[in-house]
Amino acid sequence: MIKVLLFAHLQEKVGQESISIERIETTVKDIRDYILSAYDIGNLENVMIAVNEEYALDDDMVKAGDVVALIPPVSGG
Amino acid sequence: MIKVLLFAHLQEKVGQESISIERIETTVKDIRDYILSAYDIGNLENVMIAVNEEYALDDDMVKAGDVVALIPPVSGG
Amino acid sequence: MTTQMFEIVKNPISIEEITNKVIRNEAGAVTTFTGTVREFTYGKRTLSLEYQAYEKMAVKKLEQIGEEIKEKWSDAKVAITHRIGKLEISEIAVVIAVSTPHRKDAYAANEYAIERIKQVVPIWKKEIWESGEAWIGDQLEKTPYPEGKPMEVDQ
Amino acid sequence: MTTQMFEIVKNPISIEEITNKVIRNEAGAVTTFTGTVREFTYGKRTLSLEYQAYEKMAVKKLEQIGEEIKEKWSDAKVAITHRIGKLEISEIAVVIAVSTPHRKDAYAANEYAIERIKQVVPIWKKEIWESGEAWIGDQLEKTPYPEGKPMEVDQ
Repeated sequence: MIKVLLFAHLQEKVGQESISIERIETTVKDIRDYILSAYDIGNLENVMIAVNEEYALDDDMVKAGDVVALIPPVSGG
Repeated sequence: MIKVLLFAHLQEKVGQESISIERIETTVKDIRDYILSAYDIGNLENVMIAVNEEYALDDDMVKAGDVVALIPPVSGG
Repeated sequence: MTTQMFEIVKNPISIEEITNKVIRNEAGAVTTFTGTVREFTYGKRTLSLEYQAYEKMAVKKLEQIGEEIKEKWSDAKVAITHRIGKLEISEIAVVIAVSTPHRKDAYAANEYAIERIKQVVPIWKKEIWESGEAWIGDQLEKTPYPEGKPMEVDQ
Repeated sequence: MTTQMFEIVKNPISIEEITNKVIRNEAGAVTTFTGTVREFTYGKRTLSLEYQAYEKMAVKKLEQIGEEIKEKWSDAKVAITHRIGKLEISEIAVVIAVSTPHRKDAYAANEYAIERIKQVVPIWKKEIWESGEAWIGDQLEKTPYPEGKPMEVDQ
Protein backbone atom coordinates (compact mmCIF):
# COMPACT_ATOMS: atom_id res chain seq x y z
CA MET A 1 0.00 0.00 0.00
CA ILE A 2 1.16 3.48 -0.89
CA LYS A 3 -0.06 6.47 1.09
CA VAL A 4 -0.60 9.71 -0.84
CA LEU A 5 -0.84 12.92 1.23
CA LEU A 6 -3.02 15.80 0.05
CA PHE A 7 -2.66 19.48 0.93
CA ALA A 8 -4.27 22.87 0.38
CA HIS A 9 -7.04 22.97 -2.25
CA LEU A 10 -6.45 19.32 -3.23
CA GLN A 11 -7.23 18.24 0.33
CA GLU A 12 -10.42 20.32 0.29
CA LYS A 13 -11.46 19.05 -3.15
CA VAL A 14 -11.07 15.37 -2.30
CA GLY A 15 -12.31 15.92 1.25
CA GLN A 16 -9.58 13.81 2.85
CA GLU A 17 -6.00 14.33 4.03
CA SER A 18 -4.68 11.26 2.24
CA ILE A 19 -5.47 8.54 -0.28
CA SER A 20 -4.33 4.90 -0.09
CA ILE A 21 -3.32 3.14 -3.28
CA GLU A 22 -2.92 -0.66 -3.49
CA ARG A 23 0.36 -1.16 -5.35
CA ILE A 24 3.57 -3.09 -4.64
CA GLU A 25 5.71 -1.12 -7.04
CA THR A 26 4.85 1.53 -9.58
CA THR A 27 5.91 4.89 -10.98
CA VAL A 28 5.14 8.48 -10.06
CA LYS A 29 3.34 8.84 -13.37
CA ASP A 30 1.08 5.88 -12.65
CA ILE A 31 0.11 7.36 -9.29
CA ARG A 32 -0.67 10.67 -10.92
CA ASP A 33 -2.81 8.96 -13.60
CA TYR A 34 -4.60 6.81 -11.04
CA ILE A 35 -5.57 9.79 -8.89
CA LEU A 36 -6.76 11.75 -11.93
CA SER A 37 -9.01 8.87 -12.97
CA ALA A 38 -10.25 7.85 -9.51
CA TYR A 39 -10.90 11.26 -7.93
CA ASP A 40 -12.60 14.47 -8.96
CA ILE A 41 -9.45 16.48 -8.24
CA GLY A 42 -9.33 18.85 -11.23
CA ASN A 43 -6.11 19.00 -13.17
CA LEU A 44 -2.71 18.20 -11.69
CA GLU A 45 -0.71 20.13 -14.26
CA ASN A 46 1.22 22.33 -11.87
CA VAL A 47 1.19 19.78 -9.08
CA MET A 48 4.52 18.19 -8.12
CA ILE A 49 4.85 14.80 -6.53
CA ALA A 50 7.12 14.12 -3.59
CA VAL A 51 8.25 10.62 -2.59
CA ASN A 52 9.49 10.31 0.98
CA GLU A 53 9.78 14.11 1.30
CA GLU A 54 11.79 14.63 -1.89
CA TYR A 55 10.52 15.99 -5.19
CA ALA A 56 10.26 13.18 -7.74
CA LEU A 57 9.96 12.93 -11.51
CA ASP A 58 7.35 10.98 -13.47
CA ASP A 59 9.72 8.05 -14.16
CA ASP A 60 10.80 7.64 -10.53
CA MET A 61 9.76 4.38 -8.84
CA VAL A 62 7.46 4.19 -5.84
CA LYS A 63 7.23 1.11 -3.59
CA ALA A 64 4.72 -0.04 -1.01
CA GLY A 65 5.47 1.77 2.26
CA ASP A 66 6.70 4.93 0.55
CA VAL A 67 4.97 8.14 1.47
CA VAL A 68 3.87 10.10 -1.57
CA ALA A 69 2.54 13.65 -1.48
CA LEU A 70 0.87 15.88 -4.04
CA ILE A 71 2.53 19.31 -3.86
CA PRO A 72 0.58 22.11 -5.54
CA PRO A 73 2.51 25.33 -6.21
CA VAL A 74 3.79 26.48 -2.84
CA SER A 75 2.93 29.88 -1.38
CA GLY A 76 4.77 30.13 1.91
CA GLY A 77 6.96 32.99 3.08
CA MET B 1 32.98 83.51 19.61
CA ILE B 2 32.85 80.32 17.59
CA LYS B 3 32.83 76.96 19.36
CA VAL B 4 34.61 74.08 17.62
CA LEU B 5 33.74 70.55 18.79
CA LEU B 6 36.33 67.80 18.71
CA PHE B 7 35.74 64.05 18.53
CA ALA B 8 37.56 60.71 18.47
CA HIS B 9 41.36 60.93 18.12
CA LEU B 10 41.26 64.71 17.63
CA GLN B 11 39.66 65.12 21.06
CA GLU B 12 42.32 62.89 22.60
CA LYS B 13 45.17 64.66 20.80
CA VAL B 14 44.11 68.16 21.87
CA GLY B 15 42.99 66.94 25.27
CA GLN B 16 39.72 68.88 25.24
CA GLU B 17 36.21 68.38 23.86
CA SER B 18 36.05 71.79 22.22
CA ILE B 19 38.05 74.86 21.22
CA SER B 20 36.82 78.47 21.32
CA ILE B 21 37.86 80.82 18.54
CA GLU B 22 37.40 84.60 18.81
CA ARG B 23 35.94 85.62 15.47
CA ILE B 24 32.85 87.59 14.43
CA GLU B 25 32.73 86.20 10.90
CA THR B 26 35.13 84.01 8.98
CA THR B 27 35.34 81.00 6.66
CA VAL B 28 35.59 77.26 7.22
CA LYS B 29 39.08 77.38 5.70
CA ASP B 30 40.23 80.03 8.15
CA ILE B 31 39.05 77.92 11.09
CA ARG B 32 40.87 74.92 9.71
CA ASP B 33 44.08 76.93 9.24
CA TYR B 34 43.82 78.49 12.68
CA ILE B 35 43.45 75.13 14.42
CA LEU B 36 46.35 73.65 12.45
CA SER B 37 48.61 76.53 13.51
CA ALA B 38 47.44 76.86 17.13
CA TYR B 39 47.16 73.17 18.13
CA ASP B 40 49.34 70.11 17.82
CA ILE B 41 46.51 68.20 16.09
CA GLY B 42 48.41 66.39 13.31
CA ASN B 43 47.04 66.79 9.80
CA LEU B 44 43.40 67.52 9.02
CA GLU B 45 43.50 66.21 5.47
CA ASN B 46 40.64 63.75 5.75
CA VAL B 47 38.81 65.75 8.39
CA MET B 48 35.51 67.34 7.38
CA ILE B 49 34.07 70.42 9.02
CA ALA B 50 30.44 70.73 10.01
CA VAL B 51 28.72 74.04 10.72
CA ASN B 52 25.54 73.80 12.78
CA GLU B 53 25.36 70.03 12.18
CA GLU B 54 25.73 70.20 8.41
CA TYR B 55 28.83 69.36 6.38
CA ALA B 56 30.42 72.56 5.07
CA LEU B 57 32.95 73.44 2.37
CA ASP B 58 36.09 75.55 2.80
CA ASP B 59 34.47 78.69 1.35
CA ASP B 60 31.38 78.53 3.56
CA MET B 61 30.98 81.37 6.08
CA VAL B 62 30.95 80.89 9.83
CA LYS B 63 29.58 83.50 12.24
CA ALA B 64 29.91 84.04 15.98
CA GLY B 65 27.44 81.74 17.73
CA ASP B 66 27.71 79.01 15.09
CA VAL B 67 28.71 75.56 16.29
CA VAL B 68 31.54 74.11 14.27
CA ALA B 69 32.75 70.52 14.52
CA LEU B 70 35.76 68.68 13.18
CA ILE B 71 34.55 65.39 11.68
CA PRO B 72 37.27 62.81 11.08
CA PRO B 73 36.34 59.87 8.82
CA VAL B 74 33.34 58.24 10.45
CA SER B 75 33.34 54.58 11.52
CA GLY B 76 29.89 53.86 12.89
CA GLY B 77 27.66 50.98 11.94
CA MET C 1 19.74 20.60 24.00
CA THR C 2 20.71 21.69 20.53
CA THR C 3 18.90 24.66 19.08
CA GLN C 4 16.62 23.92 16.13
CA MET C 5 17.79 26.19 13.34
CA PHE C 6 14.93 25.29 10.94
CA GLU C 7 11.43 25.06 12.35
CA ILE C 8 7.75 25.02 11.54
CA VAL C 9 5.77 26.37 14.51
CA LYS C 10 2.16 27.02 15.41
CA ASN C 11 2.70 29.88 17.87
CA PRO C 12 3.85 33.50 17.41
CA ILE C 13 7.48 33.90 16.32
CA SER C 14 9.91 36.09 18.24
CA ILE C 15 12.19 38.04 15.89
CA GLU C 16 14.73 38.42 18.69
CA GLU C 17 14.80 34.70 19.45
CA ILE C 18 15.46 33.66 15.84
CA THR C 19 18.05 36.40 15.35
CA ASN C 20 19.85 35.41 18.56
CA LYS C 21 20.32 31.90 17.16
CA VAL C 22 22.82 33.24 14.61
CA ILE C 23 24.59 36.02 16.56
CA ARG C 24 28.18 34.97 17.30
CA ASN C 25 31.60 36.47 17.95
CA GLU C 26 32.91 35.93 14.43
CA ALA C 27 30.01 37.60 12.65
CA GLY C 28 29.56 41.36 12.63
CA ALA C 29 26.53 41.46 10.36
CA VAL C 30 23.12 39.93 10.90
CA THR C 31 20.16 40.35 8.59
CA THR C 32 16.69 39.35 9.64
CA PHE C 33 13.79 39.08 7.23
CA THR C 34 10.33 39.19 8.75
CA GLY C 35 7.39 38.32 6.55
CA THR C 36 4.11 39.64 7.91
CA VAL C 37 0.52 39.29 6.78
CA ARG C 38 -0.26 42.20 4.47
CA GLU C 39 -3.74 43.70 4.51
CA PHE C 40 -3.97 44.49 0.79
CA THR C 41 -2.68 42.41 -2.12
CA TYR C 42 -3.34 43.96 -5.51
CA GLY C 43 -6.12 46.06 -3.98
CA LYS C 44 -7.90 43.11 -2.39
CA ARG C 45 -8.38 43.28 1.37
CA THR C 46 -7.23 40.25 3.33
CA LEU C 47 -8.95 39.61 6.67
CA SER C 48 -6.69 36.78 7.78
CA LEU C 49 -4.49 34.01 6.42
CA GLU C 50 -4.19 30.33 7.02
CA TYR C 51 -0.93 28.53 6.39
CA GLN C 52 -0.70 24.79 5.96
CA ALA C 53 2.53 22.81 5.66
CA TYR C 54 3.70 19.33 4.83
CA GLU C 55 5.67 19.72 8.02
CA LYS C 56 8.24 16.94 7.76
CA MET C 57 9.17 17.84 4.20
CA ALA C 58 9.04 21.58 4.92
CA VAL C 59 11.66 21.23 7.67
CA LYS C 60 13.82 19.11 5.34
CA LYS C 61 13.56 21.72 2.59
CA LEU C 62 14.41 24.56 5.00
CA GLU C 63 17.47 22.55 6.05
CA GLN C 64 18.35 22.08 2.39
CA ILE C 65 18.17 25.86 1.84
CA GLY C 66 20.53 26.21 4.80
CA GLU C 67 22.96 23.82 3.10
CA GLU C 68 22.68 25.65 -0.22
CA ILE C 69 23.56 28.88 1.57
CA LYS C 70 26.55 27.20 3.25
CA GLU C 71 27.80 26.20 -0.19
CA LYS C 72 27.48 29.72 -1.58
CA TRP C 73 28.49 31.68 1.53
CA SER C 74 30.59 29.33 3.63
CA ASP C 75 30.82 31.75 6.58
CA ALA C 76 27.05 32.17 6.89
CA LYS C 77 24.95 30.89 9.77
CA VAL C 78 21.22 30.62 9.08
CA ALA C 79 18.03 30.13 11.11
CA ILE C 80 14.53 30.01 9.64
CA THR C 81 11.19 29.66 11.40
CA HIS C 82 7.87 29.56 9.55
CA ARG C 83 4.56 29.71 11.35
CA ILE C 84 1.47 27.80 10.22
CA GLY C 85 -2.20 27.94 11.20
CA LYS C 86 -4.40 31.02 11.26
CA LEU C 87 -2.65 34.43 11.24
CA GLU C 88 -4.13 37.89 11.60
CA ILE C 89 -3.10 41.04 9.68
CA SER C 90 0.49 42.12 10.47
CA GLU C 91 1.28 38.92 12.39
CA ILE C 92 4.59 37.29 11.55
CA ALA C 93 4.55 34.33 9.14
CA VAL C 94 8.27 33.79 8.68
CA VAL C 95 11.58 34.96 10.15
CA ILE C 96 14.90 34.34 8.41
CA ALA C 97 18.11 35.29 10.24
CA VAL C 98 21.56 35.15 8.64
CA SER C 99 24.87 36.15 10.18
CA THR C 100 28.11 36.60 8.27
CA PRO C 101 31.42 38.31 8.99
CA HIS C 102 30.72 40.90 6.27
CA ARG C 103 27.42 42.59 5.59
CA LYS C 104 27.07 42.19 1.80
CA ASP C 105 26.86 38.42 2.26
CA ALA C 106 24.28 38.73 5.03
CA TYR C 107 21.89 40.58 2.71
CA ALA C 108 22.52 38.33 -0.30
CA ALA C 109 22.19 35.06 1.63
CA ASN C 110 19.03 36.23 3.36
CA GLU C 111 17.36 37.24 0.10
CA TYR C 112 18.40 33.91 -1.41
CA ALA C 113 16.65 32.13 1.47
CA ILE C 114 13.28 33.84 1.01
CA GLU C 115 13.36 33.31 -2.76
CA ARG C 116 14.08 29.60 -2.26
CA ILE C 117 11.37 29.26 0.39
CA LYS C 118 8.88 30.54 -2.16
CA GLN C 119 10.13 27.95 -4.67
CA VAL C 120 10.60 24.70 -2.82
CA VAL C 121 9.19 24.63 0.72
CA PRO C 122 5.81 22.85 0.86
CA ILE C 123 3.81 25.51 2.68
CA TRP C 124 0.53 26.87 1.37
CA LYS C 125 -1.33 30.05 2.13
CA LYS C 126 -5.09 30.45 2.11
CA GLU C 127 -6.26 34.05 1.91
CA ILE C 128 -9.52 34.86 3.63
CA TRP C 129 -11.32 37.94 2.29
CA GLU C 130 -14.71 39.46 3.06
CA SER C 131 -16.05 37.87 -0.12
CA GLY C 132 -14.56 34.40 0.20
CA GLU C 133 -11.30 32.52 0.46
CA ALA C 134 -8.77 30.75 -1.74
CA TRP C 135 -5.55 28.80 -1.57
CA ILE C 136 -2.83 30.88 -3.19
CA GLY C 137 -0.67 29.18 -5.77
CA ASP C 138 -3.88 27.60 -7.02
CA GLN C 139 -4.33 30.29 -9.66
CA LEU C 140 -3.74 29.56 -13.31
CA GLU C 141 -1.62 32.68 -13.82
CA LYS C 142 0.94 31.33 -11.37
CA THR C 143 3.31 28.76 -12.80
CA PRO C 144 6.11 28.59 -10.30
CA TYR C 145 7.63 25.42 -11.78
CA PRO C 146 8.30 26.15 -15.44
CA GLU C 147 10.51 23.07 -15.61
CA GLY C 148 7.85 20.80 -14.13
CA LYS C 149 9.85 20.60 -10.94
CA PRO C 150 11.01 23.21 -8.42
CA MET C 151 14.52 24.28 -9.28
CA GLU C 152 16.98 22.57 -7.00
CA VAL C 153 19.71 25.09 -7.69
CA ASP C 154 19.76 28.85 -8.06
CA GLN C 155 18.32 30.03 -11.36
CA MET D 1 4.11 60.30 22.55
CA THR D 2 5.50 59.90 19.08
CA THR D 3 7.98 57.12 18.52
CA GLN D 4 11.52 58.22 17.76
CA MET D 5 12.43 56.53 14.49
CA PHE D 6 16.08 57.66 14.55
CA GLU D 7 17.97 57.44 17.80
CA ILE D 8 21.38 57.40 19.43
CA VAL D 9 21.22 55.45 22.69
CA LYS D 10 23.57 54.42 25.49
CA ASN D 11 21.84 51.21 26.55
CA PRO D 12 21.42 47.81 24.86
CA ILE D 13 19.24 47.82 21.74
CA SER D 14 16.27 45.49 21.34
CA ILE D 15 16.00 44.10 17.79
CA GLU D 16 12.32 43.40 18.35
CA GLU D 17 11.58 46.93 19.55
CA ILE D 18 13.19 48.61 16.54
CA THR D 19 11.60 46.17 14.11
CA ASN D 20 8.17 46.68 15.67
CA LYS D 21 8.43 50.41 14.92
CA VAL D 22 8.09 49.68 11.19
CA ILE D 23 5.68 46.71 11.13
CA ARG D 24 2.33 47.82 9.69
CA ASN D 25 -0.69 46.45 7.85
CA GLU D 26 0.39 47.66 4.41
CA ALA D 27 3.88 46.16 4.55
CA GLY D 28 4.45 42.46 4.12
CA ALA D 29 8.24 42.56 4.20
CA VAL D 30 10.51 43.77 6.97
CA THR D 31 14.29 43.58 6.90
CA THR D 32 16.34 44.18 10.00
CA PHE D 33 20.08 44.70 9.94
CA THR D 34 21.90 44.11 13.21
CA GLY D 35 25.52 45.18 13.45
CA THR D 36 27.36 43.44 16.27
CA VAL D 37 30.87 43.77 17.65
CA ARG D 38 33.06 41.25 15.84
CA GLU D 39 35.88 39.57 17.71
CA PHE D 40 38.38 39.42 14.85
CA THR D 41 39.01 42.05 12.18
CA TYR D 42 41.70 41.07 9.68
CA GLY D 43 43.10 38.59 12.22
CA LYS D 44 43.36 41.10 15.04
CA ARG D 45 41.44 40.25 18.20
CA THR D 46 39.16 42.96 19.55
CA LEU D 47 38.44 42.91 23.29
CA SER D 48 35.81 45.64 23.25
CA LEU D 49 34.74 48.72 21.34
CA GLU D 50 33.90 52.24 22.28
CA TYR D 51 31.59 54.32 20.11
CA GLN D 52 31.44 58.08 20.30
CA ALA D 53 28.95 60.27 18.43
CA TYR D 54 28.32 63.92 17.71
CA GLU D 55 24.84 63.10 18.90
CA LYS D 56 22.80 66.03 17.63
CA MET D 57 24.29 65.82 14.15
CA ALA D 58 24.18 62.01 14.12
CA VAL D 59 20.42 62.03 14.71
CA LYS D 60 20.00 64.66 11.97
CA LYS D 61 22.03 62.55 9.55
CA LEU D 62 20.06 59.40 10.40
CA GLU D 63 16.88 61.37 9.69
CA GLN D 64 18.40 62.52 6.40
CA ILE D 65 19.09 58.90 5.44
CA GLY D 66 15.45 58.17 6.23
CA GLU D 67 14.42 60.96 3.85
CA GLU D 68 16.75 59.73 1.13
CA ILE D 69 15.16 56.28 1.42
CA LYS D 70 11.68 57.82 1.19
CA GLU D 71 12.72 59.47 -2.07
CA LYS D 72 14.04 56.24 -3.56
CA TRP D 73 11.47 53.83 -2.11
CA SER D 74 8.38 55.92 -1.36
CA ASP D 75 6.57 53.03 0.35
CA ALA D 76 9.38 52.32 2.82
CA LYS D 77 9.20 52.96 6.55
CA VAL D 78 12.56 53.13 8.34
CA ALA D 79 13.82 53.07 11.93
CA ILE D 80 17.48 53.23 12.95
CA THR D 81 19.03 53.07 16.40
CA HIS D 82 22.78 53.29 17.02
CA ARG D 83 24.30 52.64 20.41
CA ILE D 84 27.32 54.53 21.75
CA GLY D 85 29.64 53.99 24.72
CA LYS D 86 31.52 50.82 25.56
CA LEU D 87 30.37 47.57 23.89
CA GLU D 88 31.53 44.02 24.45
CA ILE D 89 32.05 41.32 21.80
CA SER D 90 28.82 40.33 20.03
CA GLU D 91 26.82 43.18 21.59
CA ILE D 92 24.61 45.14 19.20
CA ALA D 93 25.95 48.48 17.89
CA VAL D 94 23.25 49.30 15.36
CA VAL D 95 19.81 48.10 14.27
CA ILE D 96 18.20 49.20 11.01
CA ALA D 97 14.61 48.15 10.31
CA VAL D 98 12.83 48.77 7.00
CA SER D 99 9.35 47.71 6.00
CA THR D 100 7.97 47.79 2.47
CA PRO D 101 5.01 46.20 0.70
CA HIS D 102 7.38 44.09 -1.43
CA ARG D 103 10.51 42.34 -0.23
CA LYS D 104 13.07 43.37 -2.87
CA ASP D 105 12.73 46.97 -1.73
CA ALA D 106 13.11 46.04 1.92
CA TYR D 107 16.52 44.48 1.26
CA ALA D 108 17.71 47.25 -1.06
CA ALA D 109 16.62 50.11 1.19
CA ASN D 110 18.13 48.47 4.26
CA GLU D 111 21.49 47.95 2.58
CA TYR D 112 21.38 51.55 1.36
CA ALA D 113 20.90 52.70 4.96
CA ILE D 114 23.95 50.89 6.37
CA GLU D 115 26.14 52.09 3.49
CA ARG D 116 25.05 55.67 4.09
CA ILE D 117 25.57 55.39 7.85
CA LYS D 118 29.17 54.43 7.16
CA GLN D 119 29.56 57.48 4.91
CA VAL D 120 27.85 60.39 6.64
CA VAL D 121 26.80 59.76 10.24
CA PRO D 122 29.28 61.28 12.74
CA ILE D 123 29.92 58.22 14.88
CA TRP D 124 33.40 56.91 15.63
CA LYS D 125 34.59 53.55 16.80
CA LYS D 126 37.60 52.94 19.01
CA GLU D 127 38.87 49.38 18.93
CA ILE D 128 40.46 48.07 22.10
CA TRP D 129 42.89 45.15 21.62
CA GLU D 130 45.17 43.34 24.02
CA SER D 131 48.08 45.37 22.63
CA GLY D 132 46.49 48.81 22.58
CA GLU D 133 43.65 50.81 21.12
CA ALA D 134 42.88 53.11 18.19
CA TRP D 135 40.11 55.18 16.72
CA ILE D 136 39.07 53.56 13.46
CA GLY D 137 38.81 55.81 10.42
CA ASP D 138 42.02 57.41 11.65
CA GLN D 139 44.11 55.17 9.41
CA LEU D 140 45.82 56.53 6.33
CA GLU D 141 44.60 53.69 4.13
CA LYS D 142 41.01 54.78 4.69
CA THR D 143 39.87 57.71 2.60
CA PRO D 144 36.12 57.60 2.83
CA TYR D 145 35.66 61.07 1.32
CA PRO D 146 37.36 61.02 -2.08
CA GLU D 147 35.55 64.22 -3.01
CA GLY D 148 36.66 66.04 0.13
CA LYS D 149 33.13 65.80 1.45
CA PRO D 150 30.83 62.87 2.24
CA MET D 151 28.62 62.15 -0.72
CA GLU D 152 25.19 63.64 -0.13
CA VAL D 153 23.57 61.50 -2.77
CA ASP D 154 23.90 57.88 -3.76
CA GLN D 155 27.10 57.21 -5.69
